[in-house]
Amino acid sequence: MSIWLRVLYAFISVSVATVYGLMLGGIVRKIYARVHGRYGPPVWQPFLDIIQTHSRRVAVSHGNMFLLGPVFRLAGGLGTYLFIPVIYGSAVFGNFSMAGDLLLVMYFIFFGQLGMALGAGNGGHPYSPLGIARGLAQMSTFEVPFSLAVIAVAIQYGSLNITTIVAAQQGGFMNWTLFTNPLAVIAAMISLLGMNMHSPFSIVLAPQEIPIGPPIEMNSSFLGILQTNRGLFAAAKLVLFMNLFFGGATNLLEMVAKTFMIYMFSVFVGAAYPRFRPEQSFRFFLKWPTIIGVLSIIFISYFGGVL
Amino acid sequence: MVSPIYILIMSLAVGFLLSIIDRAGRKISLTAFYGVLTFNVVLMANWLYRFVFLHVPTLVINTAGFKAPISINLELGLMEAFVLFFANLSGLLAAVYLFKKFKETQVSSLILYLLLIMGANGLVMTQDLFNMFVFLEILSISTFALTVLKKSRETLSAGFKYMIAGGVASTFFLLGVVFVYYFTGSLNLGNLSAGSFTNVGLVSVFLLSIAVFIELKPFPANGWALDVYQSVDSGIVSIIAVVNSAAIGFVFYKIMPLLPSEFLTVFGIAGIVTFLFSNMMGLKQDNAKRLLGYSSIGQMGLLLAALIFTANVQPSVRYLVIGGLFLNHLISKAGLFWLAGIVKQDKIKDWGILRSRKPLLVLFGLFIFALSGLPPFAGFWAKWEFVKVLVDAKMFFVLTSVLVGSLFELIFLFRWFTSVVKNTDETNEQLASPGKSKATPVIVFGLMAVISSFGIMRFFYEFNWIQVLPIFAVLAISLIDSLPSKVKGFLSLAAVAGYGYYIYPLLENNLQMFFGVIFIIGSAINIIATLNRKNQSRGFYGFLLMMIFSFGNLLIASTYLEFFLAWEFMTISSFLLILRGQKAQRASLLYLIFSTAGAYLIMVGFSFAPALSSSGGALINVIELVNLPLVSIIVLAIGFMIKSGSAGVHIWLPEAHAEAESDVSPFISAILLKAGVFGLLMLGISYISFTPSFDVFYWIGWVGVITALIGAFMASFQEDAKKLLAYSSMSQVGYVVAALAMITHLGWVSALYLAFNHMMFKSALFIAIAGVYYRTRTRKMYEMGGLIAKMPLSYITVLMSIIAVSGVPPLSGFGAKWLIYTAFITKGWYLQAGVLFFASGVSFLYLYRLIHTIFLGQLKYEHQDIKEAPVWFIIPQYIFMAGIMAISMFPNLIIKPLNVIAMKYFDSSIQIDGLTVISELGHWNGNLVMYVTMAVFAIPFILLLVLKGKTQKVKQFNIVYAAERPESPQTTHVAHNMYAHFRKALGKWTLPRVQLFWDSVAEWSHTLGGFFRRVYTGNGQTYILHIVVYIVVMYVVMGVK
Amino acid sequence: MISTLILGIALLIIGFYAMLTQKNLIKIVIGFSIADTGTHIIIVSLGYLRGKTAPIIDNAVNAVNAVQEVVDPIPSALVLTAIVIGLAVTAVMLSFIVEMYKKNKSLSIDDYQELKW
Amino acid sequence: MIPGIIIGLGVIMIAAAFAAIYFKSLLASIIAAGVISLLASVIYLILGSPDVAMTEASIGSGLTTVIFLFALHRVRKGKSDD
Repeated sequence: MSIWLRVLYAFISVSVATVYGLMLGGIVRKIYARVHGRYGPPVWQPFLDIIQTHSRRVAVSHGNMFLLGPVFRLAGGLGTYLFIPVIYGSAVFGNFSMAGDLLLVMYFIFFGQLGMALGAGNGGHPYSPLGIARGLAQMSTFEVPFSLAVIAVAIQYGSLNITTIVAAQQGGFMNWTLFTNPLAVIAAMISLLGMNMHSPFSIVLAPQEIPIGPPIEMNSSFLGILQTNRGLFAAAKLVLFMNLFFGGATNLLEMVAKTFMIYMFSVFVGAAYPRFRPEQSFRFFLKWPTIIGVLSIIFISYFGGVL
Repeated sequence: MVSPIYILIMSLAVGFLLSIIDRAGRKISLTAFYGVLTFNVVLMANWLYRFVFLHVPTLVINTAGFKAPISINLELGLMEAFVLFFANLSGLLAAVYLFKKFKETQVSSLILYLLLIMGANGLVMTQDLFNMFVFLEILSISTFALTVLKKSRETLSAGFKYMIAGGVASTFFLLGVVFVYYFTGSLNLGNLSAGSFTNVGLVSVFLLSIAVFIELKPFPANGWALDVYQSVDSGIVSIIAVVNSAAIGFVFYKIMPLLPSEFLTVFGIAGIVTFLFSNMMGLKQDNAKRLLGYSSIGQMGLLLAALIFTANVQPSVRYLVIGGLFLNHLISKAGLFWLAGIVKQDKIKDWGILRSRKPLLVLFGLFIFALSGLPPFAGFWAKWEFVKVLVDAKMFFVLTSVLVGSLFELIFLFRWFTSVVKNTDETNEQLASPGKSKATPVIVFGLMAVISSFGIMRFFYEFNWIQVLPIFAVLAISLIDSLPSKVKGFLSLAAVAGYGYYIYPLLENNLQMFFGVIFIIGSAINIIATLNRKNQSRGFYGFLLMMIFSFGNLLIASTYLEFFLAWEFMTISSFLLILRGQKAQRASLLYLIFSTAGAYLIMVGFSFAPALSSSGGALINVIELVNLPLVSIIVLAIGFMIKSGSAGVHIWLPEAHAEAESDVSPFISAILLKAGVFGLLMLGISYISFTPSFDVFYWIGWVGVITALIGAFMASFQEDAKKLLAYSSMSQVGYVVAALAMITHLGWVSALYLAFNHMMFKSALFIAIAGVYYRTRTRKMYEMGGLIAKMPLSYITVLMSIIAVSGVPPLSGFGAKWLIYTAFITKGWYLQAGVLFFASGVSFLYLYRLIHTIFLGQLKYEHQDIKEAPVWFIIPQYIFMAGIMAISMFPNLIIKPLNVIAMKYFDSSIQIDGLTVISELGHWNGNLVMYVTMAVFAIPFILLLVLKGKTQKVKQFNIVYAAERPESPQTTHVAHNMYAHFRKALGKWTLPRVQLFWDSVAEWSHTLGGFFRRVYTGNGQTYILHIVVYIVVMYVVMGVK
Repeated sequence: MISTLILGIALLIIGFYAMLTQKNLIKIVIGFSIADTGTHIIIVSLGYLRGKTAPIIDNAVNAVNAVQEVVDPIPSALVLTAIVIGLAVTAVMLSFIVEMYKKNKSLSIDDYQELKW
Repeated sequence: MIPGIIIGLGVIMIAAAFAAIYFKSLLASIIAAGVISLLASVIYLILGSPDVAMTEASIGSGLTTVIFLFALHRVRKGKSDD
């Protein structure tokens, strides 16, 4: 495959994912509103927001790193997405998965977070490092059950190659990791709640105490880029979960359906639960999901996954 | 040749004459006095020469023209000549030391002194038991009388206690002599042997030996001796500690053949107990001379034990052990007592005054080092051989006591040393000039310490010059120490280059080569940062070179001893480098204690190891063929893990890294820790071929993993930038240890990759922080902030480095993570991998903290005008950055060679397909990742530049802050206790338990020492009671009928 | 002779007992002197015993001394030396006591324990 | 006969020893100690060592006692200085 074709495919893939991810964001707002008994904004509100922020004439900057923060963030989202094969067997949505395996994706997730943290830090606002400190701490804890789940998956399929993992789950839903290794999936899904920073793990953004957390100083185009990334990055994570635990997708429709369901899971949990304090959420992740993750490894390595 | 009997005759004759010729003037009598002492030394030197080099047979002198049983006969052999030469030399030098006193006191002191020396000579040479008693009494009485050379209340009471104790002991000795005669009809040692005594007759040798033993001050029947050591004039006390002890010790050596082996074992154990307890009690001591007393008593106990337990080994080893211990004790103890007389400060904490006389300080250090048994001094070799003997004989109780006792001794000696070097809370008092007569003996013994150590290295071990090079480096640099520091810096750089050039052909194995790159090239780059030093930095480059050369010598060491020697040199030099830090007293002491404990373990481990095959070559190459026993592996592993800062034994690490000078820290963190890794790898190589039943490395793997996690946690909670980096090093090396513990191909590739990567980014980080510290003069991160605007170059280094640490693609750190997780999962160490993931997550916390609190956030007012770090700090940083970029872009640059290194020991588990590395589990194309990352970074960047329109740069406090203007950068900078919530969540898990554990160990040892020393009530009668009870107990223990 | 041997041992023990229990420095020295006398008696009586009994030695080693019928002269010689030495030690001890008394005006050993631990 | 004398002497000597210990007066103690030495010299004579006996009588009993008395005198003098 020529490199240009590959780049073109990547462009298509990214565009689809971004649009999809932003739509999901809109839908979430709508759902929250309805749960709260409001009418809510239209589902395309995120697009309007992005356009609005980009059209600001003056961008306020706090320094070079501040400027690079959103760039890092979006690059992180893009990179994460681009190293995941989105649709099994599809050349268009295969992305650059030949560059690395699951470990690469997992660590690329940090790329954007670290960059954003740096940019926000340069903003000089005390709320941003406060939010980042919470976010990083929370990340380090929800990564534990997630990584245990990943290890369990790697043991189960004998591979860290996402395409291989998806391939192994083909041929009926009973082959999905969800059913062959449910403990790992439970652990991973709980950590997804933390990853998506929905309630009860939304303290990082903490809309009440520290208005919007890390991005507080971000404005105009900077904010616009962050908003774009929010859609893309959400999509990337969902696709990753779909691939690892829900059999992947062989076409776009299946992908949309599955990722939507995964997303709705965290949305519903988020809508139903009040927020944890930081230390509560850290402790939570290190307790039950971690135990479940360890159990999943024990089961998969000693009993071959049969419960 | 002049017969040694003239020593006795001359001393006696001149002694009697002195009272007469003194009337003609003190000058004449002093001339005669020193003449005799010099005569003794020269005579013995001559005899010693004849015995050593001409192999003259043992000389037997019959008095009164009759042979042995009728007359008294004397014997002078190699051992006698050796002991007497040094005893007489000490006698002469102590007399020189006392010159001023001797000029003023009554002539009787001179006479007594001569009698004392004569008594010692007679004791060593005589073969007749009763004669021995007489000489013993002459020695004792003259010593008693000399103790009151300084007539103070303390001296008198100590002397009185000494006398009654000595009286009791000599009563028993006399009884013993008579009983020996009663049972055997002979008093001549030549006619007696252990077989001469039937069951009933044993009581005679018991009395004889116990009396001598009491004179040698066994614990706890030795309170009297301590009082003497504490109170009596330094010149005389040096004689008591050295000459008397040597002579009486030799008596014990001579009567040893009469004793049944059960007696000897009990005595040996009593000696060891004395060694252990004296040193333990020394921990609580704050009076300098009493401390030396504890040490003396301990040393004599050790010497006795060595005498007894080496009885069956080959003579050359025995000579080395006994001679080494003896010489070491003699030189350093006399030297220290003399220094005590010069310093004239009772309390250890007041000895800081020594700093005003640099040469004396150096000598003080020399003696402390020698006394602690550190190389190259005689005690080191003795200990090394002794440990081997004990291990071979399976005397593990003795072995443990020797090592624990030595450690205690080292602790109190170096607490003293570091407080002398570092203690700052005192006046600028100047130490008065000691005068020639007092300084000369100290200098002579200082030189002797050095010469004797080179003698041992030359004659007993025949070392290659390269093994001794670290010492020569110190000596060489000390010669040119007055040059400006930059010149020395460049010279050192050249020396390291030359050294590298020299050892390059010796690195036959790729693994050696790899560590050569880390040790030598890494060091060389780090030296650049030291070029920023402005002052003369006296002593710095010498020890730096010593350390670097020792690193290299570790690689090419071909025997256990060479390896251990290099290891110890490395420890010493790094200790001295750390000690240079402003507040490094505690840190360096902690470092030395842990390192020495580790070194002892390594020594024991090597003693357990089977002999190497004679094929030669570096240890790391021949160790493959060595079947290390399990205990050896365990002990060695712990020793190496102490150096690599593994959890549980890591507490030295943060302190040492933080308190060392800021351009020393990179060496310690980035390079020194790798020495431990190198050691572990060496073990691993042996382990591959001879896996023992118990999987040691499985547990080492766990320790590594836990280390990684604890290090990351601790790093997150630090306020001190260098401590943060230190804990980060601990964590990172934990990864390395865990990886190499897998003993798989991929494990080793990842371990080496991590080690290399760590060397680069940690050097860069420490140098960057050194630059920040240089400008801001603070290490507390919350006192900084917003430095990105002032120090952008340093910022970029830190940014790149933390990306490399964290493992975020595309930089080299990700390669490490990819390799290690793949290795773990392939190995089947799943839970370990889970813990590592956690550690890796936590590492983001401290990394962000590091960069944010220093470089981001709000700039402090006092830092408005600071500049970028000096160029000497920037250059090495960017060399390392270039390295990191290179292996990030082209991971094959390093993966391929590492793959080859590991393939020497394992089948390869990875394929390299072009630029993609393929493992059993997955794949990684670092090159492509880099390009994709660049692209995905460039696109939003360009997008942003296009979209953002006009940018307005705002001033410092122009932020969205609820309509308030923040008042000061301090209140707006989130830095202090940044992860309070995290700490709260983890609760008691973040308690420094290890620290608490070691604190309580220290407290317990001190409490125990404090408890046991209560036996020394100061009451003379209690001391007699101790002696009597001791004798009774020994009588029962030995089962004498 | 056994009875003198016992006497010597008794004096030795009494002497040590005095050294251990008496607080007065001079009495301690008296105790030492008594013990010393006891030692001397032991030595002489051992020599006396040896003179009357067969030597307990193997002939090969000590053929020279084998023929002895009278009291062994060697212990006597030893005692002579020991007596002189004992005197010297006693004298030094007493001179210490005199000096100590000058400094401290006390003859009790309990007043001389400032050096300890 | 000889054992009888020895036992008699021995009893006296041991009594003197205890006396030396328990006499309140130092002077009396010193004299008692001298008596022990004196009697010891008698025992040496009985045991066939006249040379030892002479030495003991002169040095052990005589000279030693003198030294003791001298020391006592010095100490007494010191005491009166107060």
